[in-house]
Amino acid sequence: MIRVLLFGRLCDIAGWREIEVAPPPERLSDLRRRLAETWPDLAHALGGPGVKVAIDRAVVQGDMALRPGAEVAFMPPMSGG
Amino acid sequence: MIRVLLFGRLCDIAGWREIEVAPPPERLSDLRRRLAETWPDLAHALGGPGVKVAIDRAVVQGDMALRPGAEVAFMPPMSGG
Amino acid sequence: MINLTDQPFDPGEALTRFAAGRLESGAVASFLGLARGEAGQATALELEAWPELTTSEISRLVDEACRRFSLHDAAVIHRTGKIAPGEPIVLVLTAAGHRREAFDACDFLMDYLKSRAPLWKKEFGPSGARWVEPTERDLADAERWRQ
Amino acid sequence: MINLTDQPFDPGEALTRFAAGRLESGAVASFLGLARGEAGQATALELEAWPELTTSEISRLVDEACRRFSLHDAAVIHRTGKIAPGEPIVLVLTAAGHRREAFDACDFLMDYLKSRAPLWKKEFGPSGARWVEPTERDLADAERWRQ
Repeated sequence: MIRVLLFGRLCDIAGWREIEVAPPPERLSDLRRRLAETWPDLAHALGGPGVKVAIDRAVVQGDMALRPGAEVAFMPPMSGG
Repeated sequence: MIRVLLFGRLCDIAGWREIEVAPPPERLSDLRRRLAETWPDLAHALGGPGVKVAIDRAVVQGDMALRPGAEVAFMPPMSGG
Repeated sequence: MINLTDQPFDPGEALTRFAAGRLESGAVASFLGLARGEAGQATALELEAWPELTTSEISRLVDEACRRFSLHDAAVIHRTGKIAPGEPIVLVLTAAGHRREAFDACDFLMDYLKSRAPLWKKEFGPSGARWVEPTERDLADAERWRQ
Repeated sequence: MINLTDQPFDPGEALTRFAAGRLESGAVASFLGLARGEAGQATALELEAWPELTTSEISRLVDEACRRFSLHDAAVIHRTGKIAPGEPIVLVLTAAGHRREAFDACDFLMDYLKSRAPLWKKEFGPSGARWVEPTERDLADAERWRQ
């Protein structure tokens, strides 16, 4: 099982903030494909400019492997202050 | 009569903050000479770097004429804040 | 001190407390961000955080600012949740020996909070809601500090 | 609002009052200058003003800052007389639509107050008193704003 978290506009697009995906996809690209089957708009937005990915709370780049139980967060451009 | 005001370290050097000089000197250079007769240390300090002169609350440069009743202020380098 | 709060806060109380008893910090700079009404076009803001991460990320930024600008201290208070026009969103406080370091650190922290802290801002108005993203200027401002 | 006072003031109270009810100013920057103890080498400061002129000169500077940085508002509180280490000497507050203008105006006002406002600062210590004059850095900082 993989835990997926969305923030900002990504929640609005998906209609959820957090889900569990099982059986666990092996890589980030597998997870993206799996999400695209049910939420094509979300999958499109996840590929948009400035969307960062954090695995287990560390920002990563590229097609990382996912350990079972991993937490994957998709973060659109940040705008505090 | 001319009113003379001193600020900051100039007061400490002269030992006063305000005096009246009569009969009124005609020019700033006359006033400086008059002050030098009694307070040579002050006259020296008045010529030091960064000392500004205001006549009737407007900063002036050069050897200005003084109207009778004028207020002449000598201001060492400013340091607020 | 980092404080992420969903309650309104009094910026002045925080400034007075931050400045009290500092015998060697000649300089305290602060920046207070307020929610703008945009002449009625913004009726509220909503700030979303990732609580487990937002505080620690801001804390990391504050530590970096302290090192980089030789600060004596720094603090950030950041609102989350719904915020009405005129209410404080963020307060950054920096204390240093001299003003240049205090100013620069405050500026640096704001630029980073605007574009790199895990916070997402939604603006509500008469014609609906929109997510705010960093402007070109925000991104350019943050780039200034790249070493 | 310019306030020259020989009484201690609460900087936070001034900030909260300054920021209250601003529906269109997204940015409030402030700078608070505190008297430094210099590890026991400074036991007090004394700030001398020329009351008839100091307020009007600071007021002129504030007007210039408002024009130059498109400020919505600005305020300066400046202590005079004897000031103990840790006590506030000066508070500059600026309000603008966006942070760059608020920061720059605050910075500008401090640079000018340090070197061009009719105020004279004497520092008292265990080995006597000395008049403080603007440092090379203060003078260079003020030069940055020459247009």
